[in-house]
Amino acid sequence: MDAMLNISTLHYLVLGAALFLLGIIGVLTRRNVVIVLMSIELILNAVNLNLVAFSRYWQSIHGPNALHGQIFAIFVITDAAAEAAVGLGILIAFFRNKETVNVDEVNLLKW
Amino acid sequence: MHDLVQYIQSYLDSNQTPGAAGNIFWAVVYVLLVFVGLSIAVIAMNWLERKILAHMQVRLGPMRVGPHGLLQPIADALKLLLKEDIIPEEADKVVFWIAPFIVVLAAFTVFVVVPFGPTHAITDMNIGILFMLGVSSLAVLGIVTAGWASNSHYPLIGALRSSAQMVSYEVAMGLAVVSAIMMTSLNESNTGTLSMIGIVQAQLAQREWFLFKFFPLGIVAFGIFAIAMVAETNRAPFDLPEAESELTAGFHTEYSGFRWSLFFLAEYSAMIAVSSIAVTLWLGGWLRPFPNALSGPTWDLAFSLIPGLTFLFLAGMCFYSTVRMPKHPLFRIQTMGLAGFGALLAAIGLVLFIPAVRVRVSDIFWFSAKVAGFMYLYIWYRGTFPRYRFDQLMKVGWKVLLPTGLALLIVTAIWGMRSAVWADVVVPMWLGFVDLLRRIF
Amino acid sequence: MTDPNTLSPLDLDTPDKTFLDSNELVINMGPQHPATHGVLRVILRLDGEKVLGLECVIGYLHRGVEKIAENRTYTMFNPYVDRMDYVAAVSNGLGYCEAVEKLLSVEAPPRAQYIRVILTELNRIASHQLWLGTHALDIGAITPLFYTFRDREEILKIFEKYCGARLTTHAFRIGGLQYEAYDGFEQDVKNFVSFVKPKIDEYEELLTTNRIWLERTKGVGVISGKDCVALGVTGPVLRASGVKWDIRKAQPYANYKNFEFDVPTGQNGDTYDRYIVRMIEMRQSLRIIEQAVEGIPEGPIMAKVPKVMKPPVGEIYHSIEAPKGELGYFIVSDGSTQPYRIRVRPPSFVNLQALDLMCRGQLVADVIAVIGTLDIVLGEVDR
Amino acid sequence: MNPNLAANPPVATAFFFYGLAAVMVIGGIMVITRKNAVHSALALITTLLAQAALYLMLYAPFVAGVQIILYAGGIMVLFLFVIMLISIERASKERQFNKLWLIGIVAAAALGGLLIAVYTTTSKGRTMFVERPTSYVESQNTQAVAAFLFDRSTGMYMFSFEIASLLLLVAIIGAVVMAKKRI
Repeated sequence: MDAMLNISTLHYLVLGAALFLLGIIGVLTRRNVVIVLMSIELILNAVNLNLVAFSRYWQSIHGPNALHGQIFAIFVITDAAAEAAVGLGILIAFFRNKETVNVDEVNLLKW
Repeated sequence: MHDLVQYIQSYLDSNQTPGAAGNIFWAVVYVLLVFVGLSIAVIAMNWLERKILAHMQVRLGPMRVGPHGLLQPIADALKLLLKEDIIPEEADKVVFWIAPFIVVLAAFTVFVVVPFGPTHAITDMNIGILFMLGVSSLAVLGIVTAGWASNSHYPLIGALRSSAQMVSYEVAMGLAVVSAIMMTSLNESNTGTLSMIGIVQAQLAQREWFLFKFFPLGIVAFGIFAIAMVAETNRAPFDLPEAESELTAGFHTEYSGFRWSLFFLAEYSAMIAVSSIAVTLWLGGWLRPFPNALSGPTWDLAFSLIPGLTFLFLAGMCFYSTVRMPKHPLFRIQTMGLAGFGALLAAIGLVLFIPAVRVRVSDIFWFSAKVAGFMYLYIWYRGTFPRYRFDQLMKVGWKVLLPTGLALLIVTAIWGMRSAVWADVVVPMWLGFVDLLRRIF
Repeated sequence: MTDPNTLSPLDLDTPDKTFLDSNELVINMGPQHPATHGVLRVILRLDGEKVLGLECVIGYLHRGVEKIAENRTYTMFNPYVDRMDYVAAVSNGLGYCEAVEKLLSVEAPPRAQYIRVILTELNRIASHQLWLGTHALDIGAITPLFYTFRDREEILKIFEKYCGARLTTHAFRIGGLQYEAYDGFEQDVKNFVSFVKPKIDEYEELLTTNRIWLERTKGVGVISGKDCVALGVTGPVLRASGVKWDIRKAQPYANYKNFEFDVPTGQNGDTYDRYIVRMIEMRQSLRIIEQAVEGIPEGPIMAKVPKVMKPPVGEIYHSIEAPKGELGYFIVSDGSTQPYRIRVRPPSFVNLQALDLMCRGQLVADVIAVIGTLDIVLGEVDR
Repeated sequence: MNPNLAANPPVATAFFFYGLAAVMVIGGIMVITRKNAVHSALALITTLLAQAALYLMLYAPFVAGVQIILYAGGIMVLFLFVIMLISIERASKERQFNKLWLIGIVAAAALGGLLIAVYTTTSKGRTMFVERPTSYVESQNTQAVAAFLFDRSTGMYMFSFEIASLLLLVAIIGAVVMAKKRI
């Protein structure tokens, strides 16, 4: 019980893993591209959660200014923004040409 | 029991915000105070807007409910609460339900970090201004979902307009804010701060409101923010999302009754929130005018009397109007009500003269007075300007405010670091250039 | 994709694509819309916010005025014309009375003519004031509305004092006037002129140099003089496009040839020019009123008109310059007491045709501005 | 500003952690199961906000702020915007999962099993992360992050930061090029 109530880094890692798996399932099973993109965001967030949790762990060892994990999280968020912008751009271009948002209908290299 | 009293009393001497002191009791009290105060402010703002706008437009405004329509906002609120709650058949019920709450939550949550005084804030966050900008930008989610959930053309166009508008102007707003934040870092240790309280304290330490800092850079930044904040709150002349003559009522066309009143509440508290940001960043927050130039106990005393005098002045206005009320028996209740309201204001004014109260409240008074100035500006804009067209609005945001903001940011950075820039960039470059010339010739 | 300009707005046979790609969003503006000035319904075909084309659906206010005329005597029909352009009822009455007078070959006595001119020009100012207020309101400036209505009230007071009605005045009779001008009429009008002159400056102060107003009106709803003529557009809209055509000058009626006034014209034919033209027209109307009040002669106010009017068989077309453009009456008489047919040429109806042309390629917000600038009154469009 | 800020012990950490974790997981499940993309987006926003709260609990207020302003306020608005631009009436009536759903779930389950195995075996007998008690300086978090990104002497991520800005620029141009109808 004590281990349950004493929130440690491991707790955050497990939560991150759960979100990561949800994201994986979403990416692999959904047809709607928008939801696939959102699942990717979910995966990135799971990673971010881990990074920030590691950052706190690292802080506990190397002092309060060892914030490398947080810096990485910020970079991942930057990445996510770029990914979302480009992904949605592709999605719009795709939708304009194919009039569908389903991934399994994107089975041509050109049309 | 004694411990509890101790716990409650200990805060009063701690000279901290409840959040910083970790005092849950006072935190809850402050939250309630802010909530109640905000609701009263919105009600007062509603009445004032109608009256001021009316007088700008050669009419009287509400006059019937209560003396000079003082009870009109309350009557309106009651009417809205009692109205039939209509949800369109084709609407997405759940999202339709949630949307106004998102907007209200976003508008109210930002007040967690608004510093009404050095200790009069619910908490002081290290990321204060970032938190305010971030949470207030969540309102756009509510607006978009409201427009989408209504499942109708006009609300959808209104929602798309509004989201595009708010996202665009957030950028310019952020740039202006960053240039003000950079000014906080001009101290010995070169460390700036995002904390709302820290920003005001930096202005106190630098003996200057950021409005006048690096003249004219501070004023330009303030100007960008002042324009962007009007657009951000969807008010005239940037009220396209709810442009009545074009889109009937924009994103809240399908909303009525209670839920509509939530949007109304959110709009006004968002106005107060962005005005608070402007006051904190450029107008010295809770600082009274001339905290350094006119310092000393005499001036302190003089300035601390102003809140009470203001209320007494308002009370005097009320009594003057009471005397001028028609003497007809039909107006007896109204006359009495007005006199009562005047007495209330006078009582508040007198309470504000008590030294213990005076010291604690003057911060809040100056902050509120500055915010009230912005509120008047909002009303004034509404009475004066026609509405921008959408493409013109985007043009102003992206082609005027954004480049100006970027240039301002760079200029502020260079000017703020001018000695370092001079020593590390200009002088070495010049020396290198001279060296190069010497080598060539 | 076919050229959007060749498609009718109602042509929905194009594949039902979303508005991301082929951009066909059909929006129904009105009949209950705050900015369509009554019950106009506009079907907009939009590309995002850009207007590809639009179609006006009218008739929501149709009362069959022209048909009613066929069952009324000439005198009885007179009040009905007030109900067409109800914001400029006096002009409508003037046009009708003059047309019937022409048919009867009588002429109103000079004193009646002068009072008619004063009232008509007052009505022109009132109509322009109402237009200005609502037009500014459409564009988002709410304050001018109250200023213009405050001042329009003074005109309505004069009307009320003169004939008892404020809006649908029924001020004129065939052959002259029913009522002599009341005591102090001239003084009232003079007072009004001196009262309203600074007020017009006040409106201009709020709008003419306002940056946003300029951005919203300049280059919006441009129409060339050629297109105006081709579509039959008249009035301030035509003049703002550079065509100097004012029936008061071109085919003088009443006794307008006795008065000195300018016909303002614009160059660009955009909303701003129309605004400026109307503002100048208000001042010119004041000029006419001043001259008319000064020169108002003594004499009878009613010509000799038979009690039972039986105009000779024939037809007549008579048009006047109403505030909104050329208001014409085409009356066919079969010699009986009732007209065989009356056809009204209403300026609003004809001007409304230009809406599609003026709005193509503009944005939705401009449609509102253009509807406002055309200054239509649905009572007159639908009749 | 206040040095005492870090001295406050966190209150009811377990309660908030489990509450927020539950919100996040439920939100995550909603994201991948809802038919309507707008509902998914709203669920994702809830997840992201709960995650921002977790960042606050992890003494990372700046990351939390960035999470709110960028993720919830920026990226998700973009998502909602796109969802509204493309018609979804049809999409919500169609089959929601692709033909590989079984394989996908199996793969995810395998990965999950792997993770569980890792977490249980390594923590068997000893704690995986030995945390030393320390005072976390929350009040200087932003300044510390800035020191990593911008400071001349300690800014070891300055170059990466510039690269990231370049990445964003490329993304902006790419998105505009792809989303524009006629270039």
